[in-house]
Amino acid sequence: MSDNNMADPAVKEVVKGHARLERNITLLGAAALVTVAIGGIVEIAPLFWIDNTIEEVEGMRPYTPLEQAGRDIYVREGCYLCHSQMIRPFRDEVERYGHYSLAAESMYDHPFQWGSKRTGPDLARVGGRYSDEWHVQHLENPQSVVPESVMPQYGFLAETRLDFEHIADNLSALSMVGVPYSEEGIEAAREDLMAQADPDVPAGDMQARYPGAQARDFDGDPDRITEMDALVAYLQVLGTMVDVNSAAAQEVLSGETGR
Amino acid sequence: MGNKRIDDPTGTEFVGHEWDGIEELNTPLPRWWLWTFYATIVWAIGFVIVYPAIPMIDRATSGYFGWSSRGQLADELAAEESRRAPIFEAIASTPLAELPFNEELMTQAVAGGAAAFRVHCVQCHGANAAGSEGYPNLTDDEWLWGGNMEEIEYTITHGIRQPGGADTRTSEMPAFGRDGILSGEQVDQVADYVLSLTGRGQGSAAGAELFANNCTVCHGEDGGGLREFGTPSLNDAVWLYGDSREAIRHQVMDPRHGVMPAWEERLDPATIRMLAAYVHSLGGGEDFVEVAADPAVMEPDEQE
Amino acid sequence: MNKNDPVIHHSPLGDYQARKSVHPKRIDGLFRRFKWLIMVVTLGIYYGTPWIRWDRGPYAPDQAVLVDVANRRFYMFDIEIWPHEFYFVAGLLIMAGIGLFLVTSAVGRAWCGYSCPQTVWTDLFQHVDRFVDGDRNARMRLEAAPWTWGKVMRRLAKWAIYLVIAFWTGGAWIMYFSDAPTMVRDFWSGDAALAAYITVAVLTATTFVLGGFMREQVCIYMCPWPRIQSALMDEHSLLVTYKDWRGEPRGSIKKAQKDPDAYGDCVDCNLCVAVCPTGWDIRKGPDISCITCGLCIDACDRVMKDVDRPRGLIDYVTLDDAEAEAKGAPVRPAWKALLRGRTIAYFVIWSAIGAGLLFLLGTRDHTEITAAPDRNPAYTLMQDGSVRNNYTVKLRNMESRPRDMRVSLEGLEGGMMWTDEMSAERAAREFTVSVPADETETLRVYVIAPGGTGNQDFAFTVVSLDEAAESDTVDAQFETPGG
Amino acid sequence: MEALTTRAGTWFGLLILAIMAAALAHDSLFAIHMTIVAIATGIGLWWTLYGSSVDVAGNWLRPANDQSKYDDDPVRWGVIATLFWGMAGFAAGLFIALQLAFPELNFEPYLNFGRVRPLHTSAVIFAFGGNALIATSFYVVQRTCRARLAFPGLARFVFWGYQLFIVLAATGYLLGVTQSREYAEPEWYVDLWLTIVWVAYLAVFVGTIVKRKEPHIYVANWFYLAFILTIAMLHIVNNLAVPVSFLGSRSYSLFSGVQDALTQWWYGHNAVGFFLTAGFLAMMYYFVPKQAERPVYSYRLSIIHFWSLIFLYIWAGPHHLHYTALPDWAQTLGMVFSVMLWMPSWGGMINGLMTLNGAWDKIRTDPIIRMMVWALAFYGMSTFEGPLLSIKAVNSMSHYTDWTIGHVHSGALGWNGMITFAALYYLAPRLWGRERLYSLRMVNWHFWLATLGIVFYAASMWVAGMMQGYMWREYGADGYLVNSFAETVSAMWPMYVARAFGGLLYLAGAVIMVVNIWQTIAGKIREEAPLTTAKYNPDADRPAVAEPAE
Repeated sequence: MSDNNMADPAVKEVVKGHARLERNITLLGAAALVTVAIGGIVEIAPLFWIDNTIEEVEGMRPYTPLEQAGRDIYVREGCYLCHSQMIRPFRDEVERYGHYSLAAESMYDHPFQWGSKRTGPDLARVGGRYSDEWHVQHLENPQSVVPESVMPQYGFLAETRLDFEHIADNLSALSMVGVPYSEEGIEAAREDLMAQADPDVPAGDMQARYPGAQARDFDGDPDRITEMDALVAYLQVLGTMVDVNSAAAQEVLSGETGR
Repeated sequence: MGNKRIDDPTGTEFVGHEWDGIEELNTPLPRWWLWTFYATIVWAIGFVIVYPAIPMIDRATSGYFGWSSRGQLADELAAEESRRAPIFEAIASTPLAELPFNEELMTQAVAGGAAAFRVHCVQCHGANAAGSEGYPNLTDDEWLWGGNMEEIEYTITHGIRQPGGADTRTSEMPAFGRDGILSGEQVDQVADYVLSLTGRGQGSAAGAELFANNCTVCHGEDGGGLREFGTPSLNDAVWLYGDSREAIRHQVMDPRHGVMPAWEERLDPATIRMLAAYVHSLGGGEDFVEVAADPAVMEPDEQE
Repeated sequence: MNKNDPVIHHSPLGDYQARKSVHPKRIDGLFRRFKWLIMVVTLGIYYGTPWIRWDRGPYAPDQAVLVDVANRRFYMFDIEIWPHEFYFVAGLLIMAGIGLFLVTSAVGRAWCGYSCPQTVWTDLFQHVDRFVDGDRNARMRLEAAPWTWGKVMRRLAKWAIYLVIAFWTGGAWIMYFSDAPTMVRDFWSGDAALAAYITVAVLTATTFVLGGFMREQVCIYMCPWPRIQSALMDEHSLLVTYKDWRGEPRGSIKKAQKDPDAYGDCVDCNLCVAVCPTGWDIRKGPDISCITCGLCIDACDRVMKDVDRPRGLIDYVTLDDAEAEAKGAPVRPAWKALLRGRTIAYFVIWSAIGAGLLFLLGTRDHTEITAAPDRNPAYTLMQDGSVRNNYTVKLRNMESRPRDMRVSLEGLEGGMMWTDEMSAERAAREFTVSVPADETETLRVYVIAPGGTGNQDFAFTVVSLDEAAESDTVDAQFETPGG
Repeated sequence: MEALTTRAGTWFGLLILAIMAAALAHDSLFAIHMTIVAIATGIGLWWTLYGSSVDVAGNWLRPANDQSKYDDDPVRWGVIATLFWGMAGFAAGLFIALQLAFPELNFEPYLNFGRVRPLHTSAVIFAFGGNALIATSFYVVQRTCRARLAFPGLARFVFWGYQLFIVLAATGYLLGVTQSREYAEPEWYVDLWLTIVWVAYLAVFVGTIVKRKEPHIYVANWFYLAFILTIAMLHIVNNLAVPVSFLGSRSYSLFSGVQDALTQWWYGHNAVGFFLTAGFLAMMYYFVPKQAERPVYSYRLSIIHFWSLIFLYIWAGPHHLHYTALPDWAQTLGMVFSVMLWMPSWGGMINGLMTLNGAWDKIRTDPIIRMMVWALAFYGMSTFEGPLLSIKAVNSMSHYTDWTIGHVHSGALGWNGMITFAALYYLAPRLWGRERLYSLRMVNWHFWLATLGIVFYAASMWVAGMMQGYMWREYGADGYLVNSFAETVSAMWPMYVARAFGGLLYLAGAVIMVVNIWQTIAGKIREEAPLTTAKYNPDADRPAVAEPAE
């Protein structure tokens, strides 16, 4: 071991300052690790304790099983690579996409989908903006409705049955990371999913568990529940949970300092 | 420092280590480099003081000016709003019939109306007023209560079947089937007759008679609908509750009645007016036929 | 490891290397004159261009070169670029990149030596030094001298001149972004935009510091171009070379007179070092410090003339030629180095892109149409069963005068259209609209087709109703309930 | 014999486990992945039993004349892997660039843009860059410590384990296994595997330093060490997640929303800072002085810029989230630290470039030096552009646009690509005991094609970003937005075509490199007009104390 001749007083006398680090891998490694850890701790940790990080708003609820299944498809297909879900507080963005996004609106997003690039438009408030038919047609052949579009085609979603056999497992994993799904909600996940995607299935408690959830056949194919159903259901709920336009919310948000 | 060797080409002394033939020179730091580094640090300290930056216990430091990105946007939008205030005023004070002839005001009204529509109306009428079952499509040319700007403004202001609304538009179709006015068979006959009005199938004579006795009062003899009762035309392609036989039958049996809130309490007159202008501009708006023909109306435009 | 291994002493940290001042000596000669010429031309262009007027008619600014940020237009004489035509800028950037390859492959770091702003302004500031403090020796004496009142006054005077030049430089920049005469008036009356004052302040500061004090350090440490250019050169590129095979061993005239055979042509007068604006000794060989401005060539040629030896002991030579010459080959004129495959290939690529851009500029239409269908609702079913689609149609008039344009439907049997500006009763297959000068007119266009029409493609066509009769077509899709 | 039985038994056990996991999988994607693992363990088993009796690659993996002074087998494999994954990554990049210009090139579902883009980014960063880093770190640490690798078996595990990680990640993307964290897309079980591999990597690297016969640790090793340690920290924290099932492919991240976003970009930015900067600076600190045959410019600068770089870089993450729902204070910190990072970054550039003092003529004569110089120049430009883009006013326009893409690629193509190519050219003849590269002229060609490619790429993306930034916020005289989003998309088309062309040139240069190194390994020498390069003295390339080959 070449590190430990520091015991020799003759060496110790002359090896000072940075040279000590250069001669001792343990010291060098520890110093480097401490140095790189500081920034992350100072920046990330306060986000968990400072209250105004996440605004207090009404209306946020966990995604329904169908919406969550659609979200999983959104993640799987890498939609976040071209579409952001984060409207910045700029006049042009607010006028183009709607009210700027709040931190609260992604509080149940595991993982977040804010995105980093807009090859396509922002989707944070796309919910309710277009009809289900439009979404289906657009996903199947984007260029047929938006000729300039460079989006890939996603027709296979309409032909793929949604695999929701184990959807309760997904909800239970989400509840482990802090999404407030109730135990009944997890147990009834399959039924809730079917109730939302199929207008002929009685809604049961689904709408009580998920206030404002819309139940209908999203993909225009009432015979089966497809991945298209799930994805469109997810798109249609984006940005619709919080009433961001209430005047009080506006004033509070813009008057907040030290956030 | 016994082993001070000098690198020939640069004239700088070596540090003295050697690894696999690599040595290091003991060149001092370039001054400009160090000073620029210091300058960025000084700047950073200043910036951290001026802007929110340091996380504390229950909030971060606010910065010297209390700046926030959301506050900045609010200021910007407020400035835009005050820029538009005179336009709002002008819209509110311009007689509705003259509005379409003032191109600039009209443009602003439509744009402002579109913004207000997105906030207050899309929940029922859908984005861009496309409507859905039970919620009228505002882009087509069927108007239950009239489609010129004045009628639209009235509808928005007072609503439809607004409970307790004095001036609200009201009409109610009897529940012919549920209340036993017509038997199930008769309801079928009426439905078949209504279908025949749009060329789908043949209605029976009995159906025609039932229709004449029960329906023409409100829907007109040809089923074309009457504006004063807000009744839909039954002989066209547009159906609020669906055009299938089953849907029509259901409506005769046990009609559904949509409710639209009166907005006079919640929106200022200029906004209502802008909404009317926007809805009117969606493609199905009707002209003030009689008013537009009046040359007197043209005057204000010419005077400008 | 044993304790006999060398243990190294370290100098304390935090030491920095102060800049060694460079006091270039005045010199005259071919390359110095060329430098003067380039300086006059480039500074003239920079300061003068915004003041050139250019008549574009009543609807457009009359400044020849103008970057109109607020309206997002870029004017350059007869050319006007819109934001959606920004790809011209990409073309120019690529041309600049390849142009750099071209120049470097032919004449090495000529950009650094003559036309780089850092070089031009440094040169200008060095002339100020000379004007205030005298030539090299006087300046070196002054620098070493203690801080007397006289020295303080001299320094203040010099820095004041720096500051004036720097301010002028910053001031000229903002003239490119707004009508120059108006800007000057607004600037002094305090009415100009805050951004203008900040820009001037920043540019004044950077010019003052970079040109007055940092000088060659920018080239040696900070700027990436010297490395890029060095890497772009090869053994056929011209660079300033001290012909050591001819000059070495160097010796003073006196020594050479005593023993003529023992010494080369270099008389070791150090004039080449004294005139160098970056303080490099070219006799040590090529270095990143050498910006190839050729002043040492001027200096050496003069000395050679004085001592009656042939010129060109320091000269522009390619590495290959240097090798050949060292082996005894005759001197090859420098211009011959320009004609070689790589240089010509770059020139061809560069001109091809340039020609392509010019062609695009020359043939581009000043009339454009785009049409975006309403996505929701995709169609509207009308009472009579006919179907209406709505489009947002934009007509772009890129001429500086208002023009009438006729929009018509191509295809879509039985289709009619109208706009917000006219009532549905007047629906037809075409309409005419006047588009203001230099603007995009946005129209809501309603297209209606009889019941039974299926989904189909059609097109909007626009024709300008003037002698040019420019036209443009955009494809659109008609959506119906039946699909 | 007993050892062989144990090893074969271990492989067999793993094979059975993988087959069971595939059979019991919670979802089909997990089953496919476990099948791949099963195939990998099957190959391992086969190799254990029969590997000694077959000669798979002949001279390729170990030259006949290798005298094994250092343990270079994993380095040789790493060079080949770097070339292979580089080609895959560049080709994928060209493919997705073309998809943006010609959307017909999307083939649903497996070859849609959304699935191939992570393949491209991971292939170039982790497969190409990662293999280059592992290979060069093994090479450099042995030589600058004058000691053979510690734990040679573990070093081999690191190499093959890393390849398995790459295969699982890459197939996962195409199949749709992703956790959507940019540059950390692999799912939980792949992350766990990488953690194991990475700890082994740290053990081999630190173990070799402990064995060193030099009193001081060379600066390149500081950077390698910081890179390995920090990536471990970032990787573990950013990938904290709860799997839906221990036999399933999906997991949900531990954090959500704003905390998740900052954790991800704390990771994402420092993947740039420590993978693509610190690690590659380590390469620079060895290969530049070796190739230039000059001492490192300034020891003091290396100390200051090392510590300031690693301290400041970590803070810069929030500049990816300017003006988002991330609190303003964090954005401010992200911005000021990014700006302070400017000089520490340039410290590396200065130390690299100034090392050429006294050897500047080599730029013209040695194409490998030329590549290194370009790499450093691009490093300098990117690390100037970076702080610039982190300034909120600039970022408000550049964010979400292709300017960012252009910025990333001027760093990736210019800095990471060029310095890696230079290192590969340096290594190939030395590792296979060849007199010199097959062709230095071809290095020149590679250099020019890559350079032109970068010019096209950077120029077009910069302009594309400007256009997007301006067009999105263009207001008409009436006070309303002028452009619909679709119009801004159609305006991008010429830029996307020019970018794809630039990518094609860059790929073409890389093809030339593959041919060149291939021929070098094969032991061929091209007849050509000579160019100079640094000489190799195999006798000096040995540990301080002779060790037997292990």
